Amino acid sequence: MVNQNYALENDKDTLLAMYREMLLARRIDERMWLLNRSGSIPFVVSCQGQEVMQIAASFALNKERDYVLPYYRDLGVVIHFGMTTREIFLQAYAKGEDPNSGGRQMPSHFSQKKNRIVTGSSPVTTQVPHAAGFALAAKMENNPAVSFVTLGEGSSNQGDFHEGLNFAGVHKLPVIFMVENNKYAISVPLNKQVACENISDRAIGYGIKGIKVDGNEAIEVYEAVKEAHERALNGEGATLIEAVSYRLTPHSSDDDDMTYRTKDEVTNEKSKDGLERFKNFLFEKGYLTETINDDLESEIKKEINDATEYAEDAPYADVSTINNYVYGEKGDH
Amino acid sequence: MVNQNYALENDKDTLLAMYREMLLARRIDERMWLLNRSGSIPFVVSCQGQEVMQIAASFALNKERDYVLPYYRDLGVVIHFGMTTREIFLQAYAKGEDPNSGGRQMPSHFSQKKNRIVTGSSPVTTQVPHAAGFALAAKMENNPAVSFVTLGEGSSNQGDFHEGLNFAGVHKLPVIFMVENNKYAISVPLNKQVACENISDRAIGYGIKGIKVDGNEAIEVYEAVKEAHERALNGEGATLIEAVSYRLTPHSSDDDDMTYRTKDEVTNEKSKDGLERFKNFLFEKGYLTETINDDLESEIKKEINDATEYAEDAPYADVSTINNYVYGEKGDH
Amino acid sequence: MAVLTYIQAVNQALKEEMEQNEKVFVLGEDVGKRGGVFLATSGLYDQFGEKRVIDTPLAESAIAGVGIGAAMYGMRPVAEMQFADFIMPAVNQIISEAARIRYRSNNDWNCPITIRAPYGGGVHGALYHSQSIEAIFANQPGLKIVMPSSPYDVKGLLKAAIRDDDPVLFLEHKRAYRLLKEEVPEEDYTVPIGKANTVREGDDVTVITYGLCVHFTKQAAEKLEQEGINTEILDLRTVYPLDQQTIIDAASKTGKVLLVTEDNKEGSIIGEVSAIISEHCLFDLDAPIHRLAGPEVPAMPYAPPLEKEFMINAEKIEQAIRDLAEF
Amino acid sequence: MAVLTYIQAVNQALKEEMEQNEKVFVLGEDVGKRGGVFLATSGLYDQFGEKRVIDTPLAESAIAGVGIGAAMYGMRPVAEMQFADFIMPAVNQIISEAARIRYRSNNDWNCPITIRAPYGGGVHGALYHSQSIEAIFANQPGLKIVMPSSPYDVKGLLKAAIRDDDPVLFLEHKRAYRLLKEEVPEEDYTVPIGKANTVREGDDVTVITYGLCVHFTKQAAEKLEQEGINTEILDLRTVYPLDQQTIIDAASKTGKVLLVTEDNKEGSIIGEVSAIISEHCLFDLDAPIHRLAGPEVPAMPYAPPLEKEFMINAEKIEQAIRDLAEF
Ligand SMILES: Cc1ncc(C[n+]2csc(CCOP(=O)(O)OP(=O)(O)O)c2C)c(N)n1
Ligand SMILES: Cc1ncc(C[n+]2csc(CCOP(=O)(O)OP(=O)(O)O)c2C)c(N)n1
Ligand SMILES: [Mg+2]
Ligand SMILES: [Mg+2]
Repeated sequence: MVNQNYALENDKDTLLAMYREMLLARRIDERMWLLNRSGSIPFVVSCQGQEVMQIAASFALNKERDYVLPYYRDLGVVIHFGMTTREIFLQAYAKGEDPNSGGRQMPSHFSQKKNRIVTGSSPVTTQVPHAAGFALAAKMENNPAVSFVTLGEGSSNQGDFHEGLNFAGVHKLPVIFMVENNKYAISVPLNKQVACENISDRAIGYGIKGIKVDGNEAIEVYEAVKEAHERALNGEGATLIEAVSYRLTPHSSDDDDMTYRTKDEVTNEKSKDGLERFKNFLFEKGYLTETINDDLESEIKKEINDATEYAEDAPYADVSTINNYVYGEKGDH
Repeated sequence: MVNQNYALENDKDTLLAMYREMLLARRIDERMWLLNRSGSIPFVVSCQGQEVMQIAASFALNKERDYVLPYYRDLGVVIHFGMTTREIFLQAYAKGEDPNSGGRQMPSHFSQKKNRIVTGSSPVTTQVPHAAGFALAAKMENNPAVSFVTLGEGSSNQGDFHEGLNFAGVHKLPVIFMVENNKYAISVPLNKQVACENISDRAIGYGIKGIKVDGNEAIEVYEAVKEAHERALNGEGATLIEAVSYRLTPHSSDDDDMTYRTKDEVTNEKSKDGLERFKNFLFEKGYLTETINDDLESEIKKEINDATEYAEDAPYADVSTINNYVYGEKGDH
Repeated sequence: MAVLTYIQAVNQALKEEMEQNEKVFVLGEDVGKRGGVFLATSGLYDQFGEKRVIDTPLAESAIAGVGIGAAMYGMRPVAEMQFADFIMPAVNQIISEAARIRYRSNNDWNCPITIRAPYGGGVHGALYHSQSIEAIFANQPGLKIVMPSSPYDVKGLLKAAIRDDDPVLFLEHKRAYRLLKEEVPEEDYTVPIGKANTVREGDDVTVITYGLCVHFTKQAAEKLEQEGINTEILDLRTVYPLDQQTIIDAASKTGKVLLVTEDNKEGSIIGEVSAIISEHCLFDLDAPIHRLAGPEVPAMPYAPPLEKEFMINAEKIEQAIRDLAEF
Repeated sequence: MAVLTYIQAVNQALKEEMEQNEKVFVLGEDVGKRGGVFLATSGLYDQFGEKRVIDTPLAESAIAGVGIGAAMYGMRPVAEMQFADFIMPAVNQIISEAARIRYRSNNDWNCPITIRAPYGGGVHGALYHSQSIEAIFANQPGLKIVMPSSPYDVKGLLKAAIRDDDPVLFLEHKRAYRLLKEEVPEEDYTVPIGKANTVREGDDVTVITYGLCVHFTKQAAEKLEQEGINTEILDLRTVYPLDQQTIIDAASKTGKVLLVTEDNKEGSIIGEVSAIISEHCLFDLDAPIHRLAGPEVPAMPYAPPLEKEFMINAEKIEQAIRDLAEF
């Protein structure tokens, strides 16, 4: 629940900026599904249910300095770090101009060096040691940057999670690990993935700080990340944050979640949707009104329409480019 | 410290049997170093400083049923589970008759199916998921067997540790993981391996029981393993035990430990040697006398002399056998 | 006989082996209620229960490693890697452990595990859901690698793999899952591991290949027959260790050899096939040994035109056979 | 010029690169105070401190993965795998990540990491301290694999690897560490990655090999010269991707080709060398392409007679060259 002492709570502009990004992420995601179901794009993997924690966390970072290593659901993180709506649709359509991979990778394999969004792959959890590596490098160079890496709770059972967090613990690295616990790894429910009560308790085994937050509560997430960020910059080392919410969509456009969970369960979880909750909170605070909200919605709709059109019309990379960039031009010296 | 209520404490026969095995392990190990330094065998990796925890733990297991997955220092475990002194020297000399590998593996890569000593390799920690696999199979077959696996504290930082313990936690498997914390991974001291206070605290992240014991205190180790064994058989799942002692020798016969630790440190730790402590305890209890001890020593010496001689004279496997046993004779059906 | 797809043949083989031998069980990600993301294990959870159809945590090294432990105990685990691309975290368990257990224990222990994994491209899978991974493992004595090309072979080879006393990597082409259908006997049968299969006789050009490329080669051969070019097709079936004698015979027969793989060329298993031929029947050759393979890039891109450019297809094979025939 | 051993050349290259570029740092198990179990990093801890000579926890996937992260950031990490055999837990990081970062990001990111690992047998290392592991990685575009055969090459190639903008797997033969000595220039120089090296001219038989086998081949060639058999020796130096043109030229020159590796034969990288030759210069050959390699067993045993049986040596090579010369 929102703690009345949080400073952010009274910062109307920031709260509205957060809301805008959350809403944008949700609306982009919804459009992706429409495009997928109508046959325009072959694949979608969603952020729905996790936008709130993603945006809230991102706002607690320094977007001019920090490095982010997002996983495939982190549309919110990359929006905040500067990827444009057009660029997001370009990657969904796999067009040559896509800054993430030039259409080489599947959608949601984010990358954009100029915004310090680090390229990711499909095998889960490999980004966790990378994040430790960025933090190690920043520390070696006295660069006051933090690395922020996310993963699903299912992915926290990979060996790379253990090895990456332990390395960060031993070397007291400025890195924030955020587990987005949406209670499923595809069809496997939480209790078949782990037997522990809290993923965040794993922090103790690495000698780092661990904290669990309600991922549907923007301000709670923001404060946890903010504190972790300060600790990182103060040389106090890494933090493991577990943010709990729920995956509101099927795993991806290839999945049928009704084979392993019930409609009732999903409906019930939908009623806790953090985006709705945040919106209501803004209404209660008087920061958001129907008019502001409607304007926002139509502005976003326009932005998405434009981006969709642009991406749809953009060309694929030429087939002759298939052999490019296996190695750099400069070989050895 | 020894708790006065432990039943084992008054079981003279068992205590003396434990002592005999500990002493045998120590004396075999010492002989190995002599043979190495005189050029008779190319390699030794020691159990010295860890015999007490190994033997004490093994006594708490069921040696007719349980499966053990020892690591390279676990001479004590394999002695208890039935490997003879001759067989131990046969593997040190890499002779054809060696039951562990027929001279194929380096010394201390233990294996003997008839005694349920599971074959191990050099890459550390791979045995941890195997132990979970044995426990899973035993559970599936309603076989009241427990699997017992050991590893060094350095090895507890491998991904396989995390994945194996998590699997055992989720499936509530009858397995005991014992970390033999001897404070070094070759030259790397504990504080450069982990930042946590206790390796045993990692148990919480897997929803299993964790316990830390003084590895130089035989009865403390015995009781912890005994309890873990009961829990396993009762369907209460896995236990992680951290047993702390010290590596009294260099890492192996190829190592020079004076490049990274001091003589003083080693001398100081030697004064806490669990074997000496256990011996004194038996003297105090009146179970051991100088006469009994001397008899034991000379009996063991004879056994070791015989084994050394036997192994030295035994033939190597014929070179023509190099191609044997890559695959089984029966292929597909 | 019922007509089964390639994936149905996988499913049927698993079901029958589990019925016949209660030591057989499956483990992997989403293999339970979900029946696997490709439905390979569909229905097994309901029939055999969660004790024999085990949804594992998301951790491939444990899937392999726990399976290896159970196999050493005496069970017959069938481990699923959700995509072959995700077998990489399990390489240590497969190479250092499964492949070496019998040899290192001097035949005392063995490890009868089957590891299934869907490989291959042409499914909009991009870099990490399209790879051919066989070459990574095709240098490890102790391991067998099977790559079936048809529903009939799938059923017979998967049964043989499960009954094999040594570890078998069983690679299924995911594009073949629903593309390939044929009549598959209801009764129990196995197809021998370690033997290549002549799927077509011909005396102009020999094509040696495996997996989905066998299908494309058959299409090409049928077309070329109308031009009077007769193609011999050898399906390797087991790509490691290779069936050397059958390869040598097939190459010698026509003297013109085309090797085809969907993998990128350098270091792929058809290099070994080529080496075997030039070691044993160089002087029977009437043309250089030609290799048709993917480009030398890490894996195939997602964008449809680029994916198509990467993939082998019947047209590319047809052209290569024609070139050789005319050599 | 000072005479350096192979391992001293490793050490000198590291030291000089660290002096010249403060982005260069090393990480691995026991690389700090201990200076590495083979003393490759001896003295570096004292000279550069624990921030640039990092003792890591015992976790190879993290050693590679943390290094990859730092490399993407812009550093020049040199990661040590204590033995090549223990690179297996890091395969996912090396293949799925390091090798694909440039391609998958369309040239936006790159990954200039060097991963050093001692490989090879003949040191009483048994199954897990003796392996040749290059074949596992020699099918991954984006990656380079360098295997030097002499102290001079070690220094020049390791410097080139560290300065390379892409990931390089740098495999050092551990038996060569103290066995091989030669004069090595004090000054800065590099040896180009991607180019094979003709280490001996001859016109009777061409031997193509790499690593420690180059040394054995030179010994064999010297002996055979007295019998009037002249051996051309090509040292591959970079085993992936291969220097095709130099291989083709060397094979064509004598028409009789012997390929040598310490690895077991099937699936080893000399299979690819053979395939390149029979693709491009089959009709220049006067004899079948012969391969000399280890037996098809998982890795070499510990017992001395069996280890010796496995290992390549000058006598085995000499005999194989003579057989080819007389063909
Ligand atoms: C190493 C690896 N194994 C398997 C997969 C296939 N896979 C993709 S997502 C996923 C589930 C991930 O679950 P979780 O980490 O909880 O993230 P979520 O999708 O729930 O956000 C799986 C098994 C993969 N991508 N990588
Ligand atoms: C995967 C792997 N990496 C590296 C090694 C080399 N190595 C052998 S023992 C050892 C240290 C092990 O330390 P610890 O686990 O604490 O066991 P201890 O030797 O102290 O009993 C290392 C690094 C190995 N055997 N396996
Ligand atoms: Mg999840
Ligand atoms: Mg230790």
